Amino acid sequence: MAVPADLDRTMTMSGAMVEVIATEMRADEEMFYMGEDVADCDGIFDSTEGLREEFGRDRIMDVPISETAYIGAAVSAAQEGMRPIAELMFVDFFGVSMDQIYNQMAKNTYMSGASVSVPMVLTAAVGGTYNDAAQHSQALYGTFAHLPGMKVVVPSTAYDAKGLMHNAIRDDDPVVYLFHKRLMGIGWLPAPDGPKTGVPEESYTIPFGSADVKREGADVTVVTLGLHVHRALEAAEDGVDVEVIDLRSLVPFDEETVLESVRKTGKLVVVDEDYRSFGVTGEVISRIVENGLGDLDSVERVAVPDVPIPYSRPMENEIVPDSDDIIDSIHNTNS
Amino acid sequence: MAVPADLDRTMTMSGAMVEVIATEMRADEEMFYMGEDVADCDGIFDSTEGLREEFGRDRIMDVPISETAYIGAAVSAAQEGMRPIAELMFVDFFGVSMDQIYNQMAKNTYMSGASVSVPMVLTAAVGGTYNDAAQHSQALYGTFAHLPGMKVVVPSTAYDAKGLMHNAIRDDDPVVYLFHKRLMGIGWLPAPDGPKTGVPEESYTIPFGSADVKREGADVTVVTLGLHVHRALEAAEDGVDVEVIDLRSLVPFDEETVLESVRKTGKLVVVDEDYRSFGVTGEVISRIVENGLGDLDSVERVAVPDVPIPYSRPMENEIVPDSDDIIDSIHNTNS
Amino acid sequence: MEGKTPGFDIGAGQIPGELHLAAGQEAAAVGVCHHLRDYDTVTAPHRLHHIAIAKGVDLNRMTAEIFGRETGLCSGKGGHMHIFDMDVGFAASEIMTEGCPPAVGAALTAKKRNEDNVAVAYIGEGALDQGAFLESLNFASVHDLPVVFVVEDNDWAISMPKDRITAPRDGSKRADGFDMTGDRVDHDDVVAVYEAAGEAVGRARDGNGPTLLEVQVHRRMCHFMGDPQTYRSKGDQTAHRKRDSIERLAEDLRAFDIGDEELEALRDRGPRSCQGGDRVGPKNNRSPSRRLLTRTCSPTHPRE
Amino acid sequence: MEGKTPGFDIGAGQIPGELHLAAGQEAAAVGVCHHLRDYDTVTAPHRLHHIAIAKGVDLNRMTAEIFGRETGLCSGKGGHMHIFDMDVGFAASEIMTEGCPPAVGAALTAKKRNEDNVAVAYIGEGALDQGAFLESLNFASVHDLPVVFVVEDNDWAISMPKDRITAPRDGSKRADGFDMTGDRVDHDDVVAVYEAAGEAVGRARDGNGPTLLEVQVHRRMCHFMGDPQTYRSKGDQTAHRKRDSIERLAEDLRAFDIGDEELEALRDRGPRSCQGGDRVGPKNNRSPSRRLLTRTCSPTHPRE
Ligand SMILES: Cc1ncc(C[n+]2csc(CCOP(=O)(O)OP(=O)(O)O)c2C)c(N)n1
Ligand SMILES: Cc1ncc(C[n+]2csc(CCOP(=O)(O)OP(=O)(O)O)c2C)c(N)n1
Ligand SMILES: [Mg+2]
Ligand SMILES: [Mg+2]
Repeated sequence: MAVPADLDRTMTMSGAMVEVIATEMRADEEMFYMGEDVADCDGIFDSTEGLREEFGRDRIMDVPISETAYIGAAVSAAQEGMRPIAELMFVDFFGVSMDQIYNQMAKNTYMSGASVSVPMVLTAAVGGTYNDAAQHSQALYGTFAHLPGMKVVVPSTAYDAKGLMHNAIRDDDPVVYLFHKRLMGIGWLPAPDGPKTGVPEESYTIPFGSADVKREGADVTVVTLGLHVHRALEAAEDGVDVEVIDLRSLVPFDEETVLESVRKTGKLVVVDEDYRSFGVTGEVISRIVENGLGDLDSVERVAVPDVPIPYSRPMENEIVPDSDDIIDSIHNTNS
Repeated sequence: MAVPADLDRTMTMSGAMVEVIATEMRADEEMFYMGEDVADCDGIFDSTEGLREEFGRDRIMDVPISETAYIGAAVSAAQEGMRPIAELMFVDFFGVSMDQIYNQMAKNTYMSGASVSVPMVLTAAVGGTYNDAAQHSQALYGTFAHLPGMKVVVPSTAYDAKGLMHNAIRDDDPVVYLFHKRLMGIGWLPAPDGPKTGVPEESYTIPFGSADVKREGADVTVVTLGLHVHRALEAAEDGVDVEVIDLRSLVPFDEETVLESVRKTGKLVVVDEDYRSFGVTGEVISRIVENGLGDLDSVERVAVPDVPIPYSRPMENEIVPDSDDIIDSIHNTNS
Repeated sequence: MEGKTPGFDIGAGQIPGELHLAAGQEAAAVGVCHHLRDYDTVTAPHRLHHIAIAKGVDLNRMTAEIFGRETGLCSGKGGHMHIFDMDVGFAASEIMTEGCPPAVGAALTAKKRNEDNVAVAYIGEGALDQGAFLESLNFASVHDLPVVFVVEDNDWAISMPKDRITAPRDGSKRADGFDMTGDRVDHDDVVAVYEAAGEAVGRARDGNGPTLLEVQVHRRMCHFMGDPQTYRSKGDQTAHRKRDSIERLAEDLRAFDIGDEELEALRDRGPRSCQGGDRVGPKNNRSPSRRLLTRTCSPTHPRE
Repeated sequence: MEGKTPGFDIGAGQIPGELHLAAGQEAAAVGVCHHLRDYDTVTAPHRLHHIAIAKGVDLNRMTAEIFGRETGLCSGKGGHMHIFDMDVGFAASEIMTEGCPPAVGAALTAKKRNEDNVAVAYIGEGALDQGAFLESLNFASVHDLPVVFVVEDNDWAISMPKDRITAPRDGSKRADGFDMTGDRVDHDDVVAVYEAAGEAVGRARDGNGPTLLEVQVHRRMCHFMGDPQTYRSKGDQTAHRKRDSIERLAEDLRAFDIGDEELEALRDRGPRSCQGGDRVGPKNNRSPSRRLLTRTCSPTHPRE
């Protein structure tokens, strides 16, 4: 695990993200943040906590509930050389603004023959586990990773969140930064212990496309991201010597780290919180099969079955993979 | 191949689709068709040719260029018991209307505990090969197949188009029916010969989830759909004994037919016109790996690399897989 | 985080998720829905329960749904934000103005079938800027559909006051740009709403086209249960609480010499039948896999 | 398919894809863009070339782009529907009203930087009903941004006449619902457009907020090259061709005693420098793989 173990300044994931945004905004007057309820309310998920006090409402901008309008406005502000962050409150709302996201933000650089660049960050909250039902609980990792032109980043700890956010803001391409609500450390949605980590004061970047081995192990490779990094780490306490790889970014994708691990273990379990089919798990498996079919003895995928997320707690619990599901799959690869 | 060989009534794919819609509309007064330019213009892709004359503008309805409004209207008309078809002119426009498509059309039945159903068909044109560039040339198969609650159908011949369209209209769930512009037989966009097939006069359905072996072969399995069925068939003339499987629907997915073929050949080439990563090819490979890893000797995927579709002809030709690319991959599986 | 101590963990307890309570908005629900029949359609947004009650949704089954029970209106799959009761033409969904195009579709269906059904789409004033609503205004207007758009203006969109995000201040003015009748009830009064809604629903039912009706209401509570409302002054909270339309209706009635006893009796005639949390039906505790995965999307919907 | 014989295979030839020609719409381009400077932003929809020319886009490089050449404005990747020339602040895209939010963003940028840049978003009258446009009206209005929305009303959205899909008939009335100034130039006349646009652009530049300006133009040709226009009467086609604003401008000038020779001289002063199809630069015929896949999205955009 890449975090220096001796750090005694621990932070929540949201705290780490906000620290980065503040640091970068102090350094660059052309940065601003747009979103719903990001000013006086500090962001529904504490994503802008305290920023309005320091930067004022012009730079921490509440916007109309018009995702198409303000995300599109961010695209061209970025093209004009500013550095906007636009927050889509829940990733589940992508459907009202996807045209600006994928046809403009993601494509303009390519379509223009690289005569424009779009240095913006689109943040969005993802994930379930608190019974917010079908329209507020999705991960949708695959939906964004499938469409070219956006980098797609998913932090799982405060340490990673900081390094990835610095990198996202400094990147000259559009970056979709998906943070899991359950990991943020919000008052009304308690986080598990895992994401709260030591975080250095100074700035540092974590390059995209560098997966992180969160736990080394010899027997089975578990590839995952976001909340499920922590569930996989929990599952890894079950006896089998599991290696847990946190992808950290889906685009670009770090094939090498996964391949290397599978060469060692021969067994691959892919876990995520997105829908099972045509998504992340299929892609991870195929990358390995294309390049290391011979190394692969067995494969399991653990994801949300292809149904919308149900509301009731036992139903949602059944649908979203937990550490028991991961343990079962680990055992399956051994049988 | 499932087409009776002796049929002497041949039709274009659009002709077959229109015939079905007319037949079903005659039988059910509650059916209507909404889309842009579907009345006086007969559909940009001849998708409603002649229908306005027979059914009038109330049932073959031109609509405002408000995809969100009219697709959402179709959803509730369907819930009220009508049987609407809504046409999204180009699938590339999904981004302006995706919320109604995936959060309402696709989810309402599940979210309501099956107290409503949404018996509608959403049609859309897909695909490139005529230099319509980044915003009008995509297949986006994976984008729709990934999100649960919609059936996703892709015909490759007039015969299949007819049977799948009957099935789509009669289905009590929302069906996304993606037709490839290049296969329709439009005056201003000549089709290859393949899609123009014999079509029986009488009605028949082709059930979803039944892939079709378009060519039997013993050496390599090529799994594909839409336009690329024809390119794969062309590639199959190259010497190797290739089996060509046309998926015909992505949701539901016919795992069995593909598995069976791979058990025989041991070699799998997956070909489609969607972006490479996190899409169709990854899913097909993973399904086989999950259930038939032992049978698999080698795997290739042939898809559009992860960049937007460029305009210029040589560039687009380079990006969209052609039969040479498929031939290369077939040979790779043998080396 | 000082001062930002939320009430509780919204992922725990008997009613998890973002529960949006509607206390203070009753006038908009009752004043409009009183004109509606079971076969009329209502679509509602995230803040929906007052509207559901006014439209006649089955209270026991709605309560069961709020508690995530099998006996709920949506078998526990939908939850409190996605209440469907097709027996009374009610559907709710939580993405802003997502219900507007479906309301338009219900009105279109009525027109196609030559029936006199009316559709009502409720939204909050914060949603006045969302594309789906705006497109729906045009669609309804150009087809002259029997639909009424009701905007509940409670001054707040979570933490954002209306004038920070929307122009003009009077949301009913949106209608002017779409060749539609617009009206606003500027005070939170059920009788005033009833009268304005009577015009609008009547217009629709008689085939004279759509209306956009904005109604002033009040948000007595936080945005969702658990929201600490740090962005909102105590004064504003008190003011909203004071403008309770139910209390004021009682006062109005007293002015007509209706005494406390009679008022109590009237209250008792309201829907009281809904059962408490523990009596709403079997918990969804048994392994739900089969039920979860079947009916993914396919109830049989017979075609005659 | 009788009578529906298209001109040609749009997937073949030197200029493939859906090419939308703008003959008959020149007044809207020139009349507005004459007020703009290089650093002002213009976003245009699918029917864009007249606007590009008026905004001062590099004609050689635009022509090269139309022919898909490496030397084109977008290296042949964008094509005739997606022309970008950032030197003169021009960008086009083909999804209806997709350019409106970016125009608003450019205006927002100007406001943030305290510069007097103006942004203009062009759309067709068929796009008056699209959410991105409507949301942009509100965003521009509530932030009082220096943006002008220009609606080119050529009576047709492909095959759909305006009154079949849009209410009201006068698109500039949309402004009324968003607390914005609206104006319409009811006849296809470059001087009239110039005057109305002068007001609108001036208003924006002086910090007095956005304007919605609708301008009557004519569609002399089919929707895209290859479209057989079966839906359109010959009479309508002739009428549109007759209302050529360039010819009428010439007549107006003649009325001011400007003779044919002078007119010819004026014409010659227009941009004539663009080269023909075969002289616009190297074809994109060499195996383009590397160039295709590099710069997928990442030109270096140095941060100072
Ligand atoms: C498209 C979309 N954007 C954002 C949200 C998040 N959201 C939920 S409620 C809300 C505020 C709504 O305000 P208003 O419409 O005034 O209704 P109120 O809560 O005041 O009843 C927001 C922004 C959403 N559900 N959908
Ligand atoms: C969201 C979206 N829907 C549909 C289309 C297809 N389309 C391209 S041009 C056009 C008609 C546009 O009419 P108008 O806005 O009046 O412009 P004109 O072609 O007359 O210049 C349509 C429907 C599109 N590009 N984007
Ligand atoms: Mg409100
Ligand atoms: Mg037009």
